[in-house]
Amino acid sequence: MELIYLDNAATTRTDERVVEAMLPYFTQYYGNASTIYALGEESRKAVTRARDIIAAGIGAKPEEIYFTAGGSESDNWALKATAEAYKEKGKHIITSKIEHHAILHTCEWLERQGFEVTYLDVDENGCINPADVEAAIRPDTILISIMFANNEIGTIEPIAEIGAIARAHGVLFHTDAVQAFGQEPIQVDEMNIDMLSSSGHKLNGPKGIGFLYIRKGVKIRSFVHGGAQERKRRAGTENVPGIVGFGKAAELAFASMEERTARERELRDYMISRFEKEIPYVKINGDREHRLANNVNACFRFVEGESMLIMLDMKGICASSGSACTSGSLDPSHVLLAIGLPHEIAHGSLRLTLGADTTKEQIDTTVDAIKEIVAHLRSMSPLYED
Amino acid sequence: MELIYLDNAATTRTDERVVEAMLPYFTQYYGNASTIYALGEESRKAVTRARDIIAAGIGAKPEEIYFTAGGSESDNWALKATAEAYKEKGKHIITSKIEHHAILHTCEWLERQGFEVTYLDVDENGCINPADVEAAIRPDTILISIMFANNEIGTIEPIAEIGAIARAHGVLFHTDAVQAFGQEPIQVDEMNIDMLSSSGHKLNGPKGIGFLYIRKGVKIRSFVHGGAQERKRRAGTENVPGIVGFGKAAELAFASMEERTARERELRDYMISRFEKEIPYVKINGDREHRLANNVNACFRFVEGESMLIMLDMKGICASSGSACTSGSLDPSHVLLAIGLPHEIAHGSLRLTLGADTTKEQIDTTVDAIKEIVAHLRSMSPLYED
Amino acid sequence: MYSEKVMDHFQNPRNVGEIENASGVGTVGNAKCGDIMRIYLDIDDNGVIQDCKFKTFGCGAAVATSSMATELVKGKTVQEALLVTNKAVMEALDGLPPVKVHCSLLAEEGIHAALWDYAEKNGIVIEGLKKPKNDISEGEEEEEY
Amino acid sequence: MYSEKVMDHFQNPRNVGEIENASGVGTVGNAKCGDIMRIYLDIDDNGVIQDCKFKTFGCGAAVATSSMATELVKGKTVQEALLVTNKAVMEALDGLPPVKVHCSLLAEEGIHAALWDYAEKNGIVIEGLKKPKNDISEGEEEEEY
Ligand SMILES: Cc1ncc(COP(=O)(O)O)c(C=O)c1O
Ligand SMILES: Cc1ncc(COP(=O)(O)O)c(C=O)c1O
Ligand code: FES
Ligand code: FES
Repeated sequence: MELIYLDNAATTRTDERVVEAMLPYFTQYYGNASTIYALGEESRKAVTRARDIIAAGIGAKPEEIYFTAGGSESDNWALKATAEAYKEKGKHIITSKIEHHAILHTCEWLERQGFEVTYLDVDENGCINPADVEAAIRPDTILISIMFANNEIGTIEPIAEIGAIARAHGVLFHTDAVQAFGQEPIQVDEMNIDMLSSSGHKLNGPKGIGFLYIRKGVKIRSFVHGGAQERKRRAGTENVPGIVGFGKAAELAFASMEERTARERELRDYMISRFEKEIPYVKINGDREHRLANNVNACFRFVEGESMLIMLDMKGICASSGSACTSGSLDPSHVLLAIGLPHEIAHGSLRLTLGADTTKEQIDTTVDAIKEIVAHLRSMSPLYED
Repeated sequence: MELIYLDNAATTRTDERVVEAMLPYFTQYYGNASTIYALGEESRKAVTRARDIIAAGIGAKPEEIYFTAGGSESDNWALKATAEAYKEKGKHIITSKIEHHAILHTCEWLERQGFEVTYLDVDENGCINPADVEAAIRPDTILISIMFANNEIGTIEPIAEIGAIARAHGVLFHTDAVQAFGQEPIQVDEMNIDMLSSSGHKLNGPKGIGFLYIRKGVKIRSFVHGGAQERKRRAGTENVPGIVGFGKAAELAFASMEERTARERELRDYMISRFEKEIPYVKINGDREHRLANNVNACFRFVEGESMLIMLDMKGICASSGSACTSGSLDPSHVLLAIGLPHEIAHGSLRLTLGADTTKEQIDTTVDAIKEIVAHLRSMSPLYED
Repeated sequence: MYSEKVMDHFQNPRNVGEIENASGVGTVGNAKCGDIMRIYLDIDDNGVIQDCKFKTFGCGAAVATSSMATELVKGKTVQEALLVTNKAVMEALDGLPPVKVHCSLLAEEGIHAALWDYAEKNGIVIEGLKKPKNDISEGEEEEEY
Repeated sequence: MYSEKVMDHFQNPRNVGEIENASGVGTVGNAKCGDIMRIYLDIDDNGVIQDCKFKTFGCGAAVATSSMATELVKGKTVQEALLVTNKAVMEALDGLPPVKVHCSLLAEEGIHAALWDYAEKNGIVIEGLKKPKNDISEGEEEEEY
């Protein structure tokens, strides 16, 4: 059975060329990048190369890129360190209701430390209104953190507008670009982004590596204290193979971005149109225009997400759901609730996220499977009466 | 020129068998371990396997092992989360002057947050006196953090005694075992260890992966907030290849420990004896008996560490130094100062840390090289008069 | 993550459907996870469960436990059916992952709710049967972290 | 991390040694990093530096900058030698890593200290020469993080 992998927003297959690039740094150039001898120099040069590639990709300076262990650490760092460094200025933070838990749970933690957080509403497509951001700014606001693109429903937020507002009010602006980096063009200067989070495994890079961009001039404190790595800002022996792999993945992603996302966009729209034409009681979630090229998110009424996922899995199709049953917690996706879906509809959501390798045949197979599964599950649903 | 790698305390070569074990999890079993489909199940099973191996190795339960991005994160987590969870009980922490910076800089950060830290002195061999630990305990002491073995001078601390004292006083006990895990037998129950830090790349595992052992019953808060990974305690998409590699490295390290360290011990003592016999004005640092099997640390008076390292490097020998010049900061090793060495002697230290592959021939070549280098540098030192 | 037995009952659920003019019908839900289960019982004059059917809107475990629970109560007396606890259902399914234990409670409560309905309709009291909760998630608490 | 020129001067340092009855000797150190440099100058009656030697206890950059600095001042007049700044030495070495800039200050200060000694011994004043610090690390500050 061919595997149809449509969960690229959860994680991606590491590209062979990325693995290839990493391999020498395990057994040949294994030196600690902070050492002085030639072996360590190899590691240091490789780290520099990766940093240069990544910085160039978002219009940043290399010394503004700090490697971390992934998107979650980057998000935690950006918020907690800003809170610490700027608490004298104020204790108010603005974010949205549809951020990733790495932002939301960090905000809740900050609230327990005495900070105040405004969680902005979104519209029914998951869009944040820049005017709402502006209205929420107070004299004691120290940070605005709005994600570049939502990981569940694919909505791309008006980052440049929000950045301009933040800049005009002298408030720092962080964006969680974990889903957008390598998938959407990003320019930190034009968009007035002061901090940006990214994670390697979302763009066919390795897991366990990420970065935080921090604009020069931003007062930044460490999150992981210890050794002098990353200009003394992020301690821990450099994960050289991970950094090299991330650099390679970024290089590949930037080079292929235009063509790849054009293809994905076409397949995405094809899938959506088949859903809407062929399955009753379907609702497409997320903005139809400002949307990640590879994201399809749909609710199939009267059925529950986990059951769909298991049946899809039996057909070799990997997908995900905002259903409560699939998350560690019991609550259904906070994103789907935030765009106004009632519990039981949110419960029947499917997220299908395409990759560079996804084919039209795979899309057809998947839609056919979903049609069948939805019909079967509806027949045993106490909510469905036809 | 054959490379002679004697910096295994800084990082190690990733074992081929470890790389082999990791490879399938990049391109074949690349699923997110938190997903429900069969591909994710492969990742989950692999993570479970690694957790089981590691837990068994220290006599812990698998659910007490939490994977992190490395030793620094584990240290930060243990200290900061304990401080947060127990601050109602008290705000006093006990540690030593020779801890790794991941502990010391975290303690300094905690001091800025209103905690009080006692930094215990060590004797001239770097040993902590358990009686000093006991004497430092106060009613508001919430944590004792003492490293298992020192990364610079190799001294192994009386962990079981300190653990017993901590337990008797109802104070939590954390140990930074980054240098000891896989190198010294560790039993968390017998030794009354409540938390323990480790890092994969120190035992021929990959970089960027570590774990924190947290005894069941310890009130623990998250350090990285976000998704529900690691029983909701450590957010971030699981670094499956890293975890698998760490598991494999631990398996190999435990299996070979006795034999390997016996060999290392012999070579270590041989090297030390040649230094003492053949080079004037040499001082061996660290405890001669309670000492990591693979650690040699010596000061060569009137010469400076970085110069030695560069000259060794030119001969293909990788070593490290506690010299100020090699650290990011300007201060010479706080460990060497803590054992009472004056600045200029600390400055001429060399650390040579052996590995499983180190041979007697390599040791001889290295000692010969050091003899020559020390003589040369002394001839140009303004401090040396013969 | 699920046992083979769970997967079997999920893929080939037994007793899916409705019973017209059932002796007792019970619907329970878990407001937190949003899942809903409806159990139909056909009970004869001797108090023996002749048939049992279900409809479930829920996760794999919810479907499988519905299926197994209906199998387990069929042919049993009302009193015996009370012994079909969520633990019994889980054991019969070779266990459930920890996060899925609450799903099996849904099955237990579903049976109880249907029995309660039957008792009410017939004006009888079933010894040991408490009024079932509509929402089995009550009382659950999330810990701080 | 070091340029080829630095490595060359480190491996084959020029002018290592001492000058007996030197016209001026200067010893400077950086108390923070612990490095020490001693410069010997042989200055003729016309104020031209005929010879210059050094001894250094320090890192690779300290050795290389000592070597280069002695090369640069040889044959120069006292006034010209004052223009041999740490920047000039670094440039001549094709640069130093940022953390190693302070090492080149050691060389500059070492020359100045030897010139100061020469001036004092001869009761003269060298225009533009300030009393050198014994410890060049004064005034450095670590930032908070
Ligand atoms: C004793 C000790 N603790 C902590 C660390 C930090 O580990 P890592 O660099 O893997 O984060 C190290 C090594 O660098 C160490 O030797
Ligand atoms: C938008 C967003 N932010 C943060 C994260 C966290 O990244 P990671 O799991 O790599 O730590 C993810 C993915 O899980 C994400 O999609
Ligand atoms: S019934 Fe809700 S998660 Fe299973
Ligand atoms: S002279 Fe001290 S570090 Fe170079």
